[in-house]
Amino acid sequence: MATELAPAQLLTGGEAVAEAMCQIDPDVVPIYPITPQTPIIQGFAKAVADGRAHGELIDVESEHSAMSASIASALAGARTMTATSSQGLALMAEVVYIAASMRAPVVMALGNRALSGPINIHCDHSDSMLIRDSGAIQLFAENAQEAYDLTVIAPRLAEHPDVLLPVLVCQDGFTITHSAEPVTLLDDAEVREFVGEYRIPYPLLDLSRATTQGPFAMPDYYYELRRQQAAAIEGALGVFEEIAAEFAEVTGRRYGSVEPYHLDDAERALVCLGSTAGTAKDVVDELRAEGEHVGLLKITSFRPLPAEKIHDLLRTTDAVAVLDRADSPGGEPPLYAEVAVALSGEAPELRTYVYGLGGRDLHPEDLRQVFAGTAPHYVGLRNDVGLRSEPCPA
Amino acid sequence: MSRLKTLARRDAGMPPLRGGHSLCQGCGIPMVVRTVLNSIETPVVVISATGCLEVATTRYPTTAWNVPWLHVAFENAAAAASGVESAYRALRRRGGLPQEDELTIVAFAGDGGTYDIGLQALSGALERGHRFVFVCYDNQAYMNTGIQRSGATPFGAATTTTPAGAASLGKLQQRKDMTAIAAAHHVPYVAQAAAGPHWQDLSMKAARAAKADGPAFLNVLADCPLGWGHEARLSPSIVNGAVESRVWPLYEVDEGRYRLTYRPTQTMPVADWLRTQKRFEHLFRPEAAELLEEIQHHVDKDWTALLARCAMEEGDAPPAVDQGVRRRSVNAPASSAAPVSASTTATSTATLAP
Amino acid sequence: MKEIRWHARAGQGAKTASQLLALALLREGKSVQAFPEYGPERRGSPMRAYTRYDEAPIRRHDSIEEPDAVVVLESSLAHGPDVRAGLRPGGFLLVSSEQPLPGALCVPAVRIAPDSVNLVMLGALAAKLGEPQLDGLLAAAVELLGRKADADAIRAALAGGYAAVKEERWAA
Amino acid sequence: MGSLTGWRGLAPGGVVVRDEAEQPHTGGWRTGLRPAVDLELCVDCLLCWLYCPDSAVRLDGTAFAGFDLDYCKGCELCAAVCPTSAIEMVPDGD
Repeated sequence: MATELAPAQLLTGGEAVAEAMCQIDPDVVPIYPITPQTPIIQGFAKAVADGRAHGELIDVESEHSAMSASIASALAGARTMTATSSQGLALMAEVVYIAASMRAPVVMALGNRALSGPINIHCDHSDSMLIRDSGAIQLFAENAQEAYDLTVIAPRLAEHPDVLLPVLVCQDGFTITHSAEPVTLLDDAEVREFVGEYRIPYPLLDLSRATTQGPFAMPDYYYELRRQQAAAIEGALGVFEEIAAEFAEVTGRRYGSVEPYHLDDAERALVCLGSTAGTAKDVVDELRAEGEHVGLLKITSFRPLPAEKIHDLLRTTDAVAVLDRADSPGGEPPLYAEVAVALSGEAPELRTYVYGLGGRDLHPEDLRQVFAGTAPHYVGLRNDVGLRSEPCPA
Repeated sequence: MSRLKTLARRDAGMPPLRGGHSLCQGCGIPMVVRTVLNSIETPVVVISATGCLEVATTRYPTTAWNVPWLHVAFENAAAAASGVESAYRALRRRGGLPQEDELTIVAFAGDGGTYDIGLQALSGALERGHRFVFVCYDNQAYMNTGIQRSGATPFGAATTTTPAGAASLGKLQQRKDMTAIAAAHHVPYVAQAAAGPHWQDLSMKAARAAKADGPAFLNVLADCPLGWGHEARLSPSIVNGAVESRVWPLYEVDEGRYRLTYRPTQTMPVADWLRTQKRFEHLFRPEAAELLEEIQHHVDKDWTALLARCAMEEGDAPPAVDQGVRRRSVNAPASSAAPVSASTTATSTATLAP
Repeated sequence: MKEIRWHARAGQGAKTASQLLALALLREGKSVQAFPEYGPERRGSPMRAYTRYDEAPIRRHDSIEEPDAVVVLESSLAHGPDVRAGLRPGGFLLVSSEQPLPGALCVPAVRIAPDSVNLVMLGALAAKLGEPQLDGLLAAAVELLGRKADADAIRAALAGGYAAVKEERWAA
Repeated sequence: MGSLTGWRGLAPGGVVVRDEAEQPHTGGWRTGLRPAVDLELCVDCLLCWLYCPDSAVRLDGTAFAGFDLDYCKGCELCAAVCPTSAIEMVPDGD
C-alpha cells in the first residue's frame, strides 16, 4: 500500500523532527532550550502557535523538570514528547532512569552533543552513552530523513504494550540537526494513522481504578522489577522490526536494528552510529571500486543492542574496526566493548577507534586510514602517533 | 464541629490515606494529608515527593493510598504535578479522559522537597500557573534520612548535621521564609497553616487552595515527634505552641492580599515553646541566653512585619474567617479574638507540656 | 559533487543563501546539503556556511575543506587567508566588492541591491556555476522568503547578480 | 521468599492497583497499650478520627464506631486529644 511519494523538501534534521512532532500532535510537550536541540522545540512551538499542533506546551524551568513532567504526563494518560541535548540529558539522567523503570513511554528527540567540560556545543555521543544503562531505547539516525522517520516510528515502539519505555531518537548535533537535506514527509493523516491512539495499561487519571505509581521497593522486589524492565527492552528489538516493516509498507523506506552495507563478502568492516555511517558508505564504495572487500555495519538501535545480529553479520570478516564517538576514560569505548562481547570467541581481529569528540570532523581520508589499519586510536587528534597510551603532546 | 463531620462524610470509610503504612507512631503527616484531601470537594490525584510520606506509604507491592498517587523523585514533585495537570487539561480538551469528573491535583512534599531540593521545580510550576495545590508538610528538617538540617530548620535547632556540642549551639542561621517566597510568585493563593488544633484553619485553606484558579501553595507545620524530641501524644500542644508563640503564624495571601487567620490571645514567650522539645534543649544552657533573646527578637520582628503586610495594628483582631466564597474585601470588622470555635475546643484539650 | 563555501558576518544571510542554492538545486533533481558552521559567535562575527550538491545521493556528513567555489558577502572579509583556504584548482572566488581584488571575481552587490547582498551574490554564483536556473532560484527564494520579503525585490537582487556575471560587469 | 511474586507476574513499572493490593497490618507495632473507649462519655466529636495517623478510628457515618486494632500503632494521640476523656490507653489483650 505504498503511497505516491511526495517531492522531497529541504529541511534540517531539527526541522524534520519538529515536523514529525507536529504531525504526531502529542498531547503534552514539556520543553527546555539547549543547543543544538532548540530548533526542534522552536519548530514545534511555532506549530502550536499557528494552530497546527494542539498539545499542551509547557516551558519548564529545567531539563530535569522536562523529563519529570513528561513521565507524569505520559503515565497520566497523555502522549508526551520532549527533546534535549548534552548537559540537558545529563541533568535529566536521574529521571530518564525513572522514566524507564516506571515504563513511561515518553518519546524524546536527542540532538547529540558533547558533555562538558570544557563546555562545547558540537556533536559527539557522550550524552547518549551517559544514559546507556538507563533502560531507555536509543535509536540513531544517519541523516535528516532517518531522524524524521524514526520519530514517526518512535511512539509506536514506546507505547507498544510489551515495551512501554522511553524512546530517544538521536541525531548528531549540528551535523544533522542544523544541516538542510532533502526529506520526504508523510501526510499529516498518514502519520496520525500510523501512530494511532495513545493507550497505556494503567493511566493515573483513571479514577475508577486507583493506582499507586512509583512505589518504594525493598530488596524483596526491587530486583524483580528491574528484571521485568530489562525484559521489556530486550523484547523491544523484535517489536521495532515489526513496526519498521509496517512503516516500510507505507513509505517504502526500510529500517532495522542494524543496517549492513556490503557486508556479504566483506573482509574488513566498520561499525558506527549516526551520521558517520553516511561518510563511511561513500568510503566503502570508493574502496570497493578499488577492489577492496570492505563493508559497514551501521547500528540504528543502540539500545536495545542487537548483539546477535552484530555477531551474525560480522563473524565471517577478518577485521572489525569499531568507531566510538565517545570515550570511556580508564576503560574501553562503549560501542567497541559491546561489539567485542558480541564477537567474543570469533575470528575477526577487533580494533577500537575514538573520533569526533566535541565536533571534531571525520573525513573520508580518516576512514580510509581506519580501513588500512594506519589510523591512530584517537582518530583526528593532533600530534597523536597512534599508540593509545601515548600522552597527548603539549 | 460541622466541618469535621463534613470531612468525615467525604472520607466515607475510604480515607484517601488508609492505615497499613509504616509512618512512625504518632506521625504528624497523615493528619495533614487527610485533612487537606478531605477538604477538597472534587476527586483528587496525589503526587508525592520522595520523603517520609512517600517511602512509608507505598512499600511495594502494598499501598496505603486509596486515591490515584504518583511519585517520581525527590526534587520534582511540582514538575510531576505540572505534567499531570497538563495531561489532564489536554485530555479534557479532546475528550480523552476516562471519566468526566473535575479533578484537583495535589502535591505533597516535605520541607526538603520544598524549601531546598524541590524549590526550583516548585518555583517554575508556580510561575507557569498550573492549577494544582502544593502542600509542604514542614517538619523543619530532613526527617526521612535521619533529622538533618534543612532550609526550614529553625535557628538554634539541633539536627544530626547541626548537633549541639561543646562548641556548637545547633543551627545558627535563620530558616527561609518559604511562604513569602511562594507568595512572591503572585499566585492566586498561598497560606501558612499547621497540623493539630488549628485543623479547621488548615481545612478552610485547603478548600480555598483547591478552588483557586491557578497554583496554590500551603505551608503546613507538621511535627515530627522523633525529630523534634517529644512524646507523640504531646504533638497537638507542641504544634499549637508554635502558633501561640508566633513562631508559626497562621495567615493566607489571597490574590496578593495578606490576612491573618488566627491571632494568639496571649503572647506566649518563644522560650516556653522551645523548652518543650529536645532539639532546643541546649538553648537553655547559660551560654545560650543571648541566643534565646535573639530568637525572641526575630519572632517579634517577623510578627510585626507580617502584621504590617496584613495592614493590621498590634491589638487588632483578625478578620472573621470566611468559609465560603473567596474574600476580596479589605479587612472585615474585628470580631472575637478566637475566630475558630473548634480550634478553641481542641486547644483546651491539648495543654502545653511543662 | 560540487562544494561551495560562503563567508559572511553572522546576520548577513549566508545561511539563507546556502539553503536557497540547495533548494533550487533540489528542485532540479540534485541531491543537496546546506549547513552553517556554528560557534559561540553572535551577530556581526565572521561565519561560514556551506552548500554541497551532486547528481548522486549525498551521504557524507563531514565539513567542506576543499570547495569548488567560495562566495564572500562582504569585502572586508575577503582579505583573510581563510577565504582562499582549500580552494580547489579551477575553483573561483566570488566577492561582494565595489573594488577589484586580485584573484577574485568582484560583484558590486551593494550597488545592485544594498539590502539583499546575499541574494545578489547567490544570483551571481548561479550564473558562474551555470546552475541552478535563475527561474528556479527565484521560485526557491519566493518559497523560502516569500513571507518576509517582497517578491519583486527578491527578483531584482537575484537577477541583478545573475546578469552582472553573465554580462561580466565586474567591479572596477 | 516462596510467597513472593516472580518478575513475570508483576504489573509493568511496579504499578500497584489499590483494589488488588494488600494492606499490611500494623497493629503489631503496639507495645502493650491499646486505646479503649467509654461510649457513655463519647460525644462523637471525631477528633480521635481526625488525629489518628493510621486511619484506625472507624466511623459509622459520622459517629464513632470503634478502633481498628489491625492498624492502631498505640501512639496514644486519640486519648490525648479526646475532649471528654472517653478514651484511655489500657493493656493490650484485655
